[in-house]
Amino acid sequence: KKEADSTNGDKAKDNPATEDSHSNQDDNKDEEKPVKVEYANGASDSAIKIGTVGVQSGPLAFIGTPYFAGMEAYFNKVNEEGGVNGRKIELIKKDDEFKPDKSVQAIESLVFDEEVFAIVGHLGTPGVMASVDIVKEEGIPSVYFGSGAATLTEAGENFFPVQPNYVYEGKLMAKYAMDEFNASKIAVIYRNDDVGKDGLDGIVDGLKALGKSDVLAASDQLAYNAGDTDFTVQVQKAKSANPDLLIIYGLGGGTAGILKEIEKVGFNIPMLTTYSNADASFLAMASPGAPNVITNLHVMGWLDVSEAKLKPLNDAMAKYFADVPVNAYTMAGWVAAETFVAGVKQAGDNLSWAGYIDAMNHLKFTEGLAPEISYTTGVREGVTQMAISRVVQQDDAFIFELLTDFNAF
Amino acid sequence: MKSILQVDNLSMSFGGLKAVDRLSFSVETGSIYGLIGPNGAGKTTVFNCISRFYKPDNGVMTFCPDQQTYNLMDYKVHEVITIGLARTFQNVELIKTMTVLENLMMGMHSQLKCGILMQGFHLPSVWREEKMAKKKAMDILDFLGLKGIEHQLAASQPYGIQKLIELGRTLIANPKLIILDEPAAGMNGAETEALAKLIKKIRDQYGVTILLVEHDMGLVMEVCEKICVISFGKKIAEGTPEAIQDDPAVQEAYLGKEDEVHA
Amino acid sequence: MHVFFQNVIAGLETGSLYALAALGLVLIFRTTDVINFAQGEMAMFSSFIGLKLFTALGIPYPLAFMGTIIFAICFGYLVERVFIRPAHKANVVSKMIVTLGLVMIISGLATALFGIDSHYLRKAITLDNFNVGGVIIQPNALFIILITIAVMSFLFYLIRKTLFGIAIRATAQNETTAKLMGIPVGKITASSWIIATVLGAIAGLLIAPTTNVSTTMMGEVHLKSFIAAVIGGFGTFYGPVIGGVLIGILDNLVGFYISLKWKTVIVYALLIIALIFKPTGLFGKNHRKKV
Amino acid sequence: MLKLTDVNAYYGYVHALKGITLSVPRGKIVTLLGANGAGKTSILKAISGILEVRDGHITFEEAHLTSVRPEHIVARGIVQSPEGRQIFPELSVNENLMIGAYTRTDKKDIKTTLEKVYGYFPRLKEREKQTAGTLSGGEQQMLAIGRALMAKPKLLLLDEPSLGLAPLIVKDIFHIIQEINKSGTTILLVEQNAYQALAIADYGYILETGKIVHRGPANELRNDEKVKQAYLGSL
Amino acid sequence: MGLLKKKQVQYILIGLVLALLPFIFGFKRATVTMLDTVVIYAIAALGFNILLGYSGQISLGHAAFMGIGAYLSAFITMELQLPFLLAILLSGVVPMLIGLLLGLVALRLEGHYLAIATLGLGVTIQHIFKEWTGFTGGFSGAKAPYASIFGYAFKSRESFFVLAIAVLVLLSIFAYHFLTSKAGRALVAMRNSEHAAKAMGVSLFKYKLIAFAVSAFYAGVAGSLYMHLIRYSDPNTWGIELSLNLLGMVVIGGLATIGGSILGAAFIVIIPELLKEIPVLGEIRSLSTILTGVALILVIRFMPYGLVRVGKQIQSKRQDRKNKSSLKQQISKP
Ligand SMILES: Nc1ncnc2c1ncn2[C@@H]1O[C@H](COP(=O)(O)OP(=O)(O)OP(=O)(O)O)[C@@H](O)[C@H]1O
Ligand SMILES: Nc1ncnc2c1ncn2[C@@H]1O[C@H](COP(=O)(O)OP(=O)(O)OP(=O)(O)O)[C@@H](O)[C@H]1O
Ligand SMILES: [Mg+2]
Ligand SMILES: [Mg+2]
Repeated sequence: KKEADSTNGDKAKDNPATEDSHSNQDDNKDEEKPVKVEYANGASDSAIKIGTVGVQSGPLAFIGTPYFAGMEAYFNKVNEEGGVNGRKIELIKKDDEFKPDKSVQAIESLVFDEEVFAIVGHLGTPGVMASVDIVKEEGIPSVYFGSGAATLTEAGENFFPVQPNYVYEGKLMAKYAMDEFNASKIAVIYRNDDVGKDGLDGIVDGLKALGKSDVLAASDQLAYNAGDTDFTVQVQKAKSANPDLLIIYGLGGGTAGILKEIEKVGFNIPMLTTYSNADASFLAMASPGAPNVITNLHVMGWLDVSEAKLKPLNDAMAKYFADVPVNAYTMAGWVAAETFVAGVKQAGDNLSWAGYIDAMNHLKFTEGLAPEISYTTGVREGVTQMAISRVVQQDDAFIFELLTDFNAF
Repeated sequence: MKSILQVDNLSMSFGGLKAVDRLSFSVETGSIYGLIGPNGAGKTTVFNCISRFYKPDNGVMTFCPDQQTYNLMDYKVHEVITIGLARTFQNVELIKTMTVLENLMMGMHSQLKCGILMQGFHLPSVWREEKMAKKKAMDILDFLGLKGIEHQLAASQPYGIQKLIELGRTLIANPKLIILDEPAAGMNGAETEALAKLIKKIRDQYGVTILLVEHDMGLVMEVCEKICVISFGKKIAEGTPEAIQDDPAVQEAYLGKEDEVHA
Repeated sequence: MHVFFQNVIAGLETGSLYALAALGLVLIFRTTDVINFAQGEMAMFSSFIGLKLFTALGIPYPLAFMGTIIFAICFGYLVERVFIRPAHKANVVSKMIVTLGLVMIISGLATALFGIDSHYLRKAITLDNFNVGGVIIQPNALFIILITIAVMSFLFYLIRKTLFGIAIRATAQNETTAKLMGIPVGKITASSWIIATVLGAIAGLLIAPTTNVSTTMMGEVHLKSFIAAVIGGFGTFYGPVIGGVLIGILDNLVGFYISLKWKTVIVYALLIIALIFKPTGLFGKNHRKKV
Repeated sequence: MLKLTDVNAYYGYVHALKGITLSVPRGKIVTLLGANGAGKTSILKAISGILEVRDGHITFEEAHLTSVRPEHIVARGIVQSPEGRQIFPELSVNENLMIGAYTRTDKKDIKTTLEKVYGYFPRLKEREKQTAGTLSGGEQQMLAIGRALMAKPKLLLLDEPSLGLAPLIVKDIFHIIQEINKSGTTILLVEQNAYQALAIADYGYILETGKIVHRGPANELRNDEKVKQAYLGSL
Repeated sequence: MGLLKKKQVQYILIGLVLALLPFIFGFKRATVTMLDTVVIYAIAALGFNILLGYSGQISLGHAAFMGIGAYLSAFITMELQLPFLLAILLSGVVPMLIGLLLGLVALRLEGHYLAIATLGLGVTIQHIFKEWTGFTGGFSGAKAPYASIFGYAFKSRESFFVLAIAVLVLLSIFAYHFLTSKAGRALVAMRNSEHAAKAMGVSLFKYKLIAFAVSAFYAGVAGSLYMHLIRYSDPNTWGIELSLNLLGMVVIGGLATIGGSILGAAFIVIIPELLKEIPVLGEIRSLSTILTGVALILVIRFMPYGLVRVGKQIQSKRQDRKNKSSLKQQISKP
């Protein structure tokens, strides 16, 4: 299967991109020269131009900013070390304000005007969903989505989701609830949006698959709305359900608010929350308001956040983006970059789209923050292994302590 | 003569204040009828009841143009004009951002029959109607001696002219009865004289009945055939200008006793 | 039963926060007829200042609180001078657009200066909670409710009983005539922007322990404060307070007894229906222009 | 006391005041007469600083008024009762009057003036708490005059004070004007009720389309046949 | 020559020229997509201007109507497999009916009460978009095919631009006629003085409903076009931000003008993008947001009557100066 390295003109015909006239205009000329590497858009001997799209302004900038910074930090580091096979990575960033129409424009601009080699780390479900068709039609590789939308696993061969989707995480939560917490009754407080609803669906599915549907009653699935400031009702209801595990499927601010309310009413049971909250800045924000109950909190994790593993990230961030926090979003951006680069390394000089996709189909990347990222033809699950960490107090600070191994459902 | 407007036992109060108190009067068809009284006597309130801006506490108001009889209470404010009753306001209410011509055309509103979609698609019937309305408005402007300012903004006209425009806006609506609230306010002596002539001319030429409230006794005495004087919402006198002028109650409440009204 | 009371007490606290935010809004509305869309952003900015004073400079909380208020005074003055006054000839809707522009400027500035992280800020009162028959009451919540009542009474007095207050109302009704009467319209407007900004800062600092300090901290609160102001009626100062408390409590009761998912819809629907019956708010008087 | 020299003012394209020169001597009543749209109101607006004076200048007690802000002009002692009443409709009668005294500080003194105004217009006293917007037209006119009196100005500008008032009150109004004048207030009076205005005024100006066409002592104007015919009417 | 004086002819000509621009200049695809959205927002803004600029009624929940149009269009073309033309028509009509309801609310509420109540209503409808997954797909969003008429699919951005411009021209002509006849006068009268309007026979009931209905129709049509351009809709698109943007468009462009709505839409959509494109600015965090805000404020400050009236504004300034200088001459002569 190593022929992939020596793609010739014929092989490039298989490249979905060939349909697109401008990407391979000089087909014939290349055929005359014998073993010349066929580059796709954006790739050359010295550089690879790629693009990314995400929210950089408006109320959701708090996601996109560290995310882009994480990605850029990795590329900066790689470039500083000489690039990948001598090729520097050029990242073109586009702000879509988390709006589907702007995201479509951004993708069009990257694909048709900038003619990038790949889209890396497209952030935000609405934008990703709106532009999926364009990306699919063009056949350009798209690596990593800052989106937990489950449908992306079936989007097509040129898509490489990495981050576990929320449904999958929910399923794993259900499994852990049984295996680790021996739960006989669960209550779930979830954020009433794409994130939380997918997560809840996953939990319900997972419990069903395990034959444990009865541990989570419908009345114990408690929604909160993004932006809510008062969690009395959810916590009161959760408390009166008398569960032995509380799953909080929410993002930072809301989760912190819920923890404060739990602290207030002294509701002392184990809690499990999503990987979105598995970062130090979440703890810094949430722990002062709930110093007692926060040690009951467990988080899912798909990344190895041990100090040793995080060191390159922390160093690079300190070097390039000292004022941007290192949180789950930064790590996500970093992993997006890692994954893309791993694919480039695997592809070697065969930087046609088909070549890259083929290389990704043989990827088994284990050196990064995520325990293992791999794809095979037709399989686009992304990361499927997650572990649980628990919050513990160390001197005055709170940190995560890994509790289990990385497991799949 | 038959009366075009019959007001019976009209009462209206605001909180504890009786602004109109069991007032009855009737206006004969084709006449010019004056309603006068001290400030705060309730004149404008009566007008507001007749034109349905206020809902009176009590009373019957019958409007009988031509052969029909309408109970005014059955009509909403915007419907009153369709049965032939138009009014002006004490504090001129012109449409400030419209030109003089457009303001007049507003008076034609209820006579233009084309529907919304017809207007949007600008069917021939629409532009015929618009043309007709424009012509009519120009005729009225001509009649009022206002030709030449039709494309200026109504708001930039001096107060007196604004009053005339408002008058024109009622005329264009083919009314049977016009009610005028202080038409001469803000006009000087010469202008008031001209207005008096105009009011009579309107009555004669357009065949409308006119009911007016006015504090300028010169005008009232000149044009009104019959006058009703109210004070604190109650009628204190009714009669011809001469009779009213000599009525001691009226003098005490309204005109002032000692000398003539004007120098 | 104590669950009911717990919900009501919490609703009262959250509602008071909405009310506090609403009062600044109402003041500006009463002076200039403008809906200040930037009220929330301004409160957010002031809160960041409070946070920085308290955490970065290590100033004791009460002093940091005072410092924030002093900042808010300057801030309000600056905003009025630089953005609002130059537009004083524009119509009301245009002025509203100016405040929309302000939203962008302030939130952009806050992002540039303070970053996009959320930060914890302590409560004003950190005494232990008390437990009244199973209902947990936070001293801080009582403090918030008290402050709300105090601010409301202050504004009521200011607007109803002082010449300054009459001048504010006169300016709102007719600026040109107000000038003709010798009212320094510019100063009056500036003062009310200053007071409103201070109110925003107080609201922000008190909300911060609940929402954390971040560029988005006021989003939902701001929206609810609009609704609170309208439900209670712009005409009075107790109206918006009752409006805010009503929203806070209804939100919890509907969430608890009817549906968490649909509570927003239900509460808003209830409020809109209430408005249809009381078009100028529950406590508003209907001033119709006399013809 | 007040001097206008060659004042020009515009509304957009409309040249409303064309080189107006006039003076109001201290302690006198001066009246401005003229047809609709002649520019009387515009002169008052220019004096009060709400209509921009493009050319020429206005001085008050020897000091320049041009480009002084309206509220400072009031502080210098010039107050007007504007055309169309312009009361604050949502304030009560009492509050409207208090606004009139905005530039004054002496509480006791204000109270005396208030009593005086209520004395002139007992109807206002009766309606002290009523929302001004619901007053009748004439009542609003009384309020507008009363509000201006509350400022206790040095120079009082009255724009058609008798508008919409009943004959009985009109008579009162002219008495009140005279009385105020006697107590030391200079008055610039715009009126349509020309006979009565000239009867109490010391001096008169007659305007036509933005220009002053006649001027002179009031009693002379009163007897000038041309003036009579053109502006005063015979009613 | 007389023909050229007619507004409808002018609109059609301008529309033709605009529609050809992408073909003539060969804009980049992303740019044409942006222009497509400009036209779409212009349609919505035009409707909103009829409501706010002409009739003086405010709505801060108008994005919801666009949303209804979008979802409906998706539903009709995807689920029911009915043709695009029917979808776009129904996407106008259904919001129009809901607009009538809003008109009823507006009959009771005034000014800021109406503004905030509609804001609340917008939030409510948006919340329904989130929860009613059967119709909207909830957060997964709804999808729709390319617009197609009689078998021709508007796949390329340029062809869609022609389609959108055609709709805009059509609706502009309708708006122009509608606003310059009886109905338009009635709306303006209602805005200026409800009392006078009523006394002249204008039924506030009828005309408030009409104003809301027409503007909701325009919004719905715009929503439908959006759906077939982006081919994806999620509930967050139809929130307060868009409603406020519509408000910004008509005020910036010029209240109570047809051209203003279009200029305003262009301003609000394009300015932030341009600012982001300036390389230095794009790098400094949130500077483009700040500058967009500044731009908004500057327009209000220096063009208080909107972009569309700048010409007139300059003209009258010039006139002012002329007055002044001629006066000086006059004065200096004698
Ligand atoms: N909405 C209202 N609320 C309270 N009082 C009112 C209201 N409308 C009118 N009034 C009072 O009712 C009385 C009658 O008012 P109205 O306007 O009818 O008087 P008018 O006879 O027209 O007086 P004028 O000649 O001064 O215009 C006045 O004293 C006025 O203050
Ligand atoms: N706001 C305005 N915009 C444009 N033109 C105006 C405006 N106000 C007044 N004018 C014009 O300026 C001229 C003078 O008006 P002004 O109001 O001073 O007259 P006036 O003598 O007070 O008349 P009246 O007796 O009607 O009160 C008039 O021709 C009028 O049309
Ligand atoms: Mg009256
Ligand atoms: Mg005048």
